[in-house]
Amino acid sequence: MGAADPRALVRDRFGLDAGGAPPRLSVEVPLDRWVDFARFAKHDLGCHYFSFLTAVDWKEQGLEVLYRIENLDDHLDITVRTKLGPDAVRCPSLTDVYRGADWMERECYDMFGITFDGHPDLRRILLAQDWDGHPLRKAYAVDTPHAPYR
Amino acid sequence: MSRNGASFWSELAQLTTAVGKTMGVTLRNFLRRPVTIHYPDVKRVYPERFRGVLALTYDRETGEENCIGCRLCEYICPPQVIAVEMLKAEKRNYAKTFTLELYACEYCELCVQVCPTDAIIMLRTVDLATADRRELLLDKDRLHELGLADEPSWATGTRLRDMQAPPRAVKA
Amino acid sequence: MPDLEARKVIELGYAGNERLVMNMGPQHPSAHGVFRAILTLEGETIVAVDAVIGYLHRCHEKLGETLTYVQYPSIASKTDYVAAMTSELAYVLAAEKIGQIEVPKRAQYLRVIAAELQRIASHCLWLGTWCMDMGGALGGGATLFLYCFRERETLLDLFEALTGARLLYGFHQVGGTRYDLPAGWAERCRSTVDLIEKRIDEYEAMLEGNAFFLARTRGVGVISRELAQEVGVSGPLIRGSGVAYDIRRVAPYSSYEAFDFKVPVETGGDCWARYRVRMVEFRESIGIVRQALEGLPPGPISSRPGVKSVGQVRIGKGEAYARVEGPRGEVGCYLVADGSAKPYRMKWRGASFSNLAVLPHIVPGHKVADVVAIMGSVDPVFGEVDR
Amino acid sequence: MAPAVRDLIAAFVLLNGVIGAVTYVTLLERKFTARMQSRIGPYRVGPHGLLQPIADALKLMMKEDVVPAMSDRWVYNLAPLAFLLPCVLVFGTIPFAPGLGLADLNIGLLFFLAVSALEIVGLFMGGWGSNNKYALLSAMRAVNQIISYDLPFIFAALIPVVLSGTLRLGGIVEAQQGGWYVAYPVIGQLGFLAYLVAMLAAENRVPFDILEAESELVAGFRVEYSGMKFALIQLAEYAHVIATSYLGALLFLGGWLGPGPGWLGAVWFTLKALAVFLLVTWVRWSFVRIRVDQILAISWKLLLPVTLMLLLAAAFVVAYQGGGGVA
Amino acid sequence: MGLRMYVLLAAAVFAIGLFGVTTRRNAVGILLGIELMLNAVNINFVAFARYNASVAGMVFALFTIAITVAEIAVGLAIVIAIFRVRKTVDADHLDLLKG
Amino acid sequence: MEVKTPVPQVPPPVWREFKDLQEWERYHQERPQDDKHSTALTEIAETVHQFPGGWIVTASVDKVLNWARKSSIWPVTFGLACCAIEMMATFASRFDVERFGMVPWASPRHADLMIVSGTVTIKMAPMLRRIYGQMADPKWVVSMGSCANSGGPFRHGYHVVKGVDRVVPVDVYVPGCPPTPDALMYGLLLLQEQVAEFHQTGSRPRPTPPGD
Amino acid sequence: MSEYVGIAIFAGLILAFGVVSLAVSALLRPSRPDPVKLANYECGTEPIGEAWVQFPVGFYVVALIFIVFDVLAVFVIPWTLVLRSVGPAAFWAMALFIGILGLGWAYAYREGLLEWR
Amino acid sequence: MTLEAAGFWGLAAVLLASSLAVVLTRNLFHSVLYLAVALVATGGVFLLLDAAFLFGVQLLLYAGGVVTIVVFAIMLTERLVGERIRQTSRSLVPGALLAVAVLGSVCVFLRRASLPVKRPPLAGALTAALGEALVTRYVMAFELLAVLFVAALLGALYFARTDD
Ligand code: SF4
Ligand code: SF4
Ligand code: SF4
Repeated sequence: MGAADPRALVRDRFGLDAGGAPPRLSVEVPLDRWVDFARFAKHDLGCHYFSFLTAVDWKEQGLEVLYRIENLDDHLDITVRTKLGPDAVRCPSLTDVYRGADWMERECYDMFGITFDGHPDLRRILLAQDWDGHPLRKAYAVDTPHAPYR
Repeated sequence: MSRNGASFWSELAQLTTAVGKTMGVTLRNFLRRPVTIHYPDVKRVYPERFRGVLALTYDRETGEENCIGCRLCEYICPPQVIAVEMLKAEKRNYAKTFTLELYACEYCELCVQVCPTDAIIMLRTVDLATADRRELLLDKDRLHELGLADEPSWATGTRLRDMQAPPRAVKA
Repeated sequence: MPDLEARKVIELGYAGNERLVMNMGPQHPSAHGVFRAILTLEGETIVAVDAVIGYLHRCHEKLGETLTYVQYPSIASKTDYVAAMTSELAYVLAAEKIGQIEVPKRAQYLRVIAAELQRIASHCLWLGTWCMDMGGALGGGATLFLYCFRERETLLDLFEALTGARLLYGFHQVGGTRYDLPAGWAERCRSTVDLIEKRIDEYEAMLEGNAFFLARTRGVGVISRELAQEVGVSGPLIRGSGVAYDIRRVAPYSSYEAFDFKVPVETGGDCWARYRVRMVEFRESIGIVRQALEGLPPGPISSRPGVKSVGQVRIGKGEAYARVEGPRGEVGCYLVADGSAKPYRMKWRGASFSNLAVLPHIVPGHKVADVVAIMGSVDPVFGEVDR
Repeated sequence: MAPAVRDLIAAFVLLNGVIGAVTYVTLLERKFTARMQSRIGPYRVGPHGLLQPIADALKLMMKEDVVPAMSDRWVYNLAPLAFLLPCVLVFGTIPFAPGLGLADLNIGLLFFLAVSALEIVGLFMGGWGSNNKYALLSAMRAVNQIISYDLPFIFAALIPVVLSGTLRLGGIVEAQQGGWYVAYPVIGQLGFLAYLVAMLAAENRVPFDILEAESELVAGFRVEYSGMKFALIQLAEYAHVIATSYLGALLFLGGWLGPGPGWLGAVWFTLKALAVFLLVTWVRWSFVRIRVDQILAISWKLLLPVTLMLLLAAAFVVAYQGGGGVA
Repeated sequence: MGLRMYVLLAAAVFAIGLFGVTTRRNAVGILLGIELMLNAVNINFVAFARYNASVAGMVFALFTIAITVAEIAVGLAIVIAIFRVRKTVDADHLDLLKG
Repeated sequence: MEVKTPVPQVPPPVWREFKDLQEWERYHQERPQDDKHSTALTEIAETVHQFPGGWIVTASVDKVLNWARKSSIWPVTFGLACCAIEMMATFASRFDVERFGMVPWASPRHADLMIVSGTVTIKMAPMLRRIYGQMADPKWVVSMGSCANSGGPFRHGYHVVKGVDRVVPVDVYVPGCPPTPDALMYGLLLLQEQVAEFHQTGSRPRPTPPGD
Repeated sequence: MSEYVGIAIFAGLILAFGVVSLAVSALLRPSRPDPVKLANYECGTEPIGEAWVQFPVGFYVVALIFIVFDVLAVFVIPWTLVLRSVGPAAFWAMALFIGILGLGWAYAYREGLLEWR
Repeated sequence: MTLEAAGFWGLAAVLLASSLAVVLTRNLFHSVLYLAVALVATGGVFLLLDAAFLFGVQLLLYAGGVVTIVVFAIMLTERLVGERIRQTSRSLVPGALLAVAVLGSVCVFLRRASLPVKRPPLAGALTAALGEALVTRYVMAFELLAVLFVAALLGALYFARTDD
């Protein structure tokens, strides 16, 4: 597979400008095309490899979710990101496209409280199920005490 | 176990040789000398750079404490186990108090690395197990005492920084 | 158990017998630390598995945001504590990428030596624990385990001589390495890897032709090429599934391009394939160590010498993702820097996390005894899974 | 009732001998394997660790005895005894030297095999009584395995019987005057081999230790047992292994036969049994465990037909030549 | 200690087994009762054979013991088969003929 | 060189400024009485002790029993984090704690000693406590490494228990990160000494965990 | 018969040993049960579900085959003793017996019943 | 009291008690364990009857084999917990009556019949004699038994097949 110029393809399909140099691209997509883009990247760009998914808490500007996928045969990796907007915590789930998104999204939910719509089994993965808060939010202090051991 | 005869026998033969080989290996190791160190009788020789318990040093000539209470080590320590209070004096400063919570130290040697006066060092021992957790809280006296009692390891701040700095010859 | 309630797992469509829910871990001899698998059994066959992780969640990512670039590497080593060198390296590389910091050649070579020795040590541990899982603590597995540990000790001695610590080193720092080789180290290292090369032959003799071993690993825990990619497994797992993906090759860092080594690939995708891949990697790593010792250039080991840099490093603004081929696969560090002395956001892409995520997909349909074989062949380190 | 008194004394001596032997054989095994694994093994408890087994036993006595609340109390508590009895009882029929033994029964070998079979009941009780998944699963597996290997074991053990024409263990030894059965061409060696394999399996030793299967089932059917009950189970297990080693030495290695005066017989016998035991230990510590289905496959598809064939072959030779012994 | 006592013992065991067979509700339990009865029969066989010093009796006893085992095995197999179809081993509900 | 040798106070008086050490102290004082003997044996010992010369008997019996306890301390194989690797190394050939009669067992029912090797997280703490609870008495705990001692490098983290002594009573603390096998063995020998003097040290802190 | 007296005494002694050692240990050991300790061990978690559940039929199949061959063993034992006195006839009788059972074995093999499930 | 008498009464007591326990225990698993005891005791009775070989057979075949398959069968069919393992019994009274009637009639018969009290001496070793009888006089029956067993095996396997 593989497109000769993934950037051009991205521009054609999505009208987005991909940043970075060809082996390493970075695209910011709007939230409603989040899954579409993943599908496109998987089928048309051959990015079958799901590297990771995470989020960044930009305080007032809200959360930014990003994932990184790779085409192992053609050495192309794309970092896709989207802004959820201030105080928004909903994001479509990628689990239909990538099976690896399962645990990653659970972790993201656990750490940032982002609800992934369409995830089959969205519950905390690292922390206990009854944990309060989402630790990687900037508002969460590192030494927030937690009962009963503090 | 396969159904057809030929491969059955070949598999059997393979199994037999494998059994032989495996037992041969264990036999060979049986004949080797054990690598065990008879611990309390014989102690393992720690290497020069061993990172052990922390200690404070004295100046070799003057017999004065080396620590000037600059608190650099306090700032760099990742788990924040060091707490220093500076005592301002005329010629030089001293550490008024110096506590080190050894029970939380991660032995990263960063404090040694930053110490400008080579005051804090590591020892070539870690035999400090105790039943009383308070004993693992080291204050200045204890740190000094440890420094006198045990052999220091190679690293000091100066040495570490020198090692990281480019050799003079190349620089020139 | 709240963990159980919302359970929705990949299940085989079995019908008939009643099911037994069995718990493996967190304190379980073959849990490789603190892993808990809730197995649903039908007789001895597993029909569903629910993996519970997080028992070792040590808040690495949050701590990473509160510690400076100087402080963190020594804690970075505690993510993948079996291969501390690699995770340190990933963090340091990410920081260097953002700050565009040059690393002297010698430091790069030292990093390579450290990383490869670490890979050997880590694989030793893997082989030992895996065999222990499969052979029982009261059997041949334990013997092999002890042999592997014996050999690993020689490597740890090397590390100890180099950095002063046996397991968690804090060897890397932004701009280079913290320690240079002590006198005579190179010779010692050479003889050690020679010895290990010989001992690997012994292990292979113990395992390779052994029909028991073959029967327990062949065709067990097959990860297909597609599954491997989608879940994002890496390292020996993906190479065992027929994808020649090795970051040292694909995106060389730390002058890996200067070394000559093979990337072993097996197509079976089963435990045996992963075993083979790792066994070849043992030897390749030894080769790389030899090459690096041979070509070790003189010069400084850090590009940021002096007292000031020791205290604090500022790398400016930006973000970067640096990845390293650890013994378990792609260890990545995603760093967002905001110009202060601490990262704004740090994300560990733990190889073990992604590798372990494949477990619920491959375990169902196997026997209980296979779970430990599969677990062992995945070789997760829970510091890295839970971070 | 003089003979009864003699029996009592003999039984008492034998029991103590067995217990002593077991404790020290565990030490031997530990030392042996330690050496194999480049270690030292027990060393500091008493000179060279000689007091280690005693310390272990004493300590186990002082351990609390946990009876899980959910368990089936009586079954759980009686299981160690039910397991101990057959495992030690088999010693009753072994003659250690001519006339030196509790009872050289007419049906000696059959007695040995039959009593060994009772071991299963103890296993069941332990596994079931604990009400623990690991224990139950392990007990079921173990029983499955034991019954699968009982047959090859029986048939392999019967080969010397065919050759000697008697079930009396003493008689089997005497029939080996001409030559140990392990030296019997082809049949002897293969039979001994099959015996060893079946023994490994019947004793649940690695590579056939799915019973214990630590990495899966933590500690097998004795997961829940602590303290003295655990000690009794361990004792029983080792006792059975030793008894089987003795039997192997007796059936194939000529029992007490050996050079030197008659009283050396028991020593020879013990040495041979130890050799068998160490051989088994050596195997145990060299292999990885195999899976339950593979274990059963080996028994049913390989070992059973092979031992039956060997038995028939031996019978053929005996029936047509009427001869025993070598040549 | 004559033959009578042995026969009496066997009869007692037989009666107990019979009691079990009639009262047990569980099919496996019934088989246990049958097992006891057969056991009693075996005692009788052996006892009679012994008091008549007849090897034939012993051979017969051996045969019955063996056949008993087969019977139990088949019986249990049938119970299991029924269980797999009907999901119960309660003897009251085991009228297979009604399907 | 001549230096004025300090005379340190152990423990240093400043320990009162540290909250977790105060807590430790509190646990330490709330220790229950000797929990190692059966009541029957204690009574017998009391009676024997009454007789003239009886103390010789009790003392020597005590000695023997303690010797047995100390010579056969079986740890449960329970690894938590990085320290577990060093614990495994301690069990392995080069250091071989079996020399002291320590055999690692998988089931806590058979074990006497739990080596808490690594970080205890809040999610893990109830499990740990349960495993400790399921060990048969008498039992001991060695806290290995900074993390188990106090949370170590991660003690500021939100998910880390600041010292395993908040969860289970600890007998010996081994410092290090990770402690080298030698250090751990030093700790184990220390434990053996403690066990050997059981009557004096038999009681240990037993924190009541804040909910389970 | 009288040899078995010794065996019986031995059995009694073994049981006595077991009981006595348990009794002694009851004297020596502490006993401080609590609900956690008395709960079943399950790797440190609370037990999920029941341990006593149904098992697959594979176990039974193995037992079944075992029992048939166990009977064979029972018949083989007296047979081994008479090979010399009876001669070839004995051999062939048993060979036939084993052969017939072997047919059953072969059938089970063919049908894959010897595979563990 | 002679040795035999002591043995007999002891064994009879064990046998009867355990048999009763087999039919009366509510827990099926316990029933099986009692059955094992009963079977071993039966073996002991064989021993008293000088049939040492049959004693061995009894242990090997019953205690080792039958108990195993019964336990397996229970495991297969029962949840062994809670209600279902608790066996309720039906028709207790008729059952007891029937049993007593059978026992009574045997007693009546025994009073009438004249049974030997002395044992004739056994000629030669029993086991060998058995073996000889098996392969000579009863060889036909012996071979038929093999056929029967194969048939039983196949039948049982048919019933207990894994695939349904
Ligand atoms: S070694 Fe590291 S953790 Fe320990 S006191 Fe020094 S800087 Fe702090
Ligand atoms: S030890 Fe060194 S760094 Fe720390 S306060 Fe003293 S002089 Fe400063
Ligand atoms: S003390 Fe150090 S080595 Fe031990 S678990 Fe904690 S971080 Fe890891």
